[in-house]
Amino acid sequence: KELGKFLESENARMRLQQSIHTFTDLCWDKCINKISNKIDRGEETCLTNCVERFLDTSLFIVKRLEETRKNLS
Amino acid sequence: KELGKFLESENARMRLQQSIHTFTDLCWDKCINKISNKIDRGEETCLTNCVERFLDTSLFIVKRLEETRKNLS
Amino acid sequence: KELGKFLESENARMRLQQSIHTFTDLCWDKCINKISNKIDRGEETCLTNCVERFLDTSLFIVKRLEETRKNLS
Amino acid sequence: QVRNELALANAQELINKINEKCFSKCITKPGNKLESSEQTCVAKCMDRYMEAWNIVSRAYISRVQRESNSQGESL
Amino acid sequence: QVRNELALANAQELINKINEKCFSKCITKPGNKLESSEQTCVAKCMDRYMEAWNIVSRAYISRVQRESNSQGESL
Amino acid sequence: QVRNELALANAQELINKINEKCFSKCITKPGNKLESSEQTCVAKCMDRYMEAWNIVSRAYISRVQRESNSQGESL
Repeated sequence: KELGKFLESENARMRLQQSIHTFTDLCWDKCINKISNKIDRGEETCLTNCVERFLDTSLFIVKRLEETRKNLS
Repeated sequence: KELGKFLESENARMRLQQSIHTFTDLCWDKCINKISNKIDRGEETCLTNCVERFLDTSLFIVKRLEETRKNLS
Repeated sequence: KELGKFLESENARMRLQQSIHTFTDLCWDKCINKISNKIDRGEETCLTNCVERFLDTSLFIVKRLEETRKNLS
Repeated sequence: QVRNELALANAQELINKINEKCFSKCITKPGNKLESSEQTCVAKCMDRYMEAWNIVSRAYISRVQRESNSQGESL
Repeated sequence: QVRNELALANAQELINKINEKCFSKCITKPGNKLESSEQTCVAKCMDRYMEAWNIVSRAYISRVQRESNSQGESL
Repeated sequence: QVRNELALANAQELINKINEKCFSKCITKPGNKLESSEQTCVAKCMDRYMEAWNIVSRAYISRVQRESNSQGESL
């Protein structure tokens, strides 16, 4: 049972890390154009907003799907 | 045995749905440029043709590979 | 044990083939612009260099990561 | 239960694709919040994507049926 | 039998890649049927892709061999 | 040991992504060797990618924490 708990939390950690890889990939393409000596303020804000807005979009889509389903039934 | 049959048909259903996701992804990029209030006639025809032609291309490739193999042996 | 060895070598073969598919995909996009009757000299050199430079880049990245880790500890 | 998991996986995949396609189409410069114009765009884009999914499904299933009929004939 | 399955998986993956690359290069506006000009393009594209696959294979395998030789030397 | 494998898989995935992104940004025309200007570009690109990865991690984890807090409140 302890092992089960441990494996489950490792599983969650893995999914978290996978999401971070996916978001970095996506937001890198959206926010980083040229390679400079440091990520500048604008790029940093863009990266943070990119993650936040992507998650907002997810929530918005799921919410809207649920409403559609409620209206149908 | 009944379970085996059930699982196999579920497996086929899953592959079918996965293909539909793949084709929607591909043909969306090929046929939908701007987001309007409804998919218009031209876009609908493009989506249907995109699926049909993609499958034609698959069949064409497989057939041609088989002919090449026959000519070699 | 013999079976284990056999399966392991098949596994290595599979990873090798998967890498070849990945590199062909990547280097096709980088080196082949229009479809002609044969791959010309320039395209062939580009494909070979593409594989070589991609692997150089991998080695460079891994080496540099290891150095960073050494400097930190 | 297997069927439920399948339906869930299918819905999840559809949501992921909508998310990916509509985020890239509607949120070109991610700002401090999801603007109402962006929400409208996502809502429309989502409806269009599901329409497209239905059209593609119909086209694919009818093709699969035609192929299996003509294979039956040729036997 | 394992080897056969492997060869099959490999051929399947090659077909999938050819399909994806050559459809996107040759069928820019999908019409009512696969035009003969599109078929010619797919046939050519397919031959080029397999040529490219062979060139990449040779380059990769010879590199892997060079690396394992030089590792042997450095030991 | 599970944790080590996880960390390894994570590092491997990061290396793969850096490789893919920085090769496509820095080696536009692959030549006979990795030029020193290309090496400089890859080194910079790699540092930027890891910076981006850190920024994205912070943003994502802080969002997940905010969401789980506000869910607690609404119960």
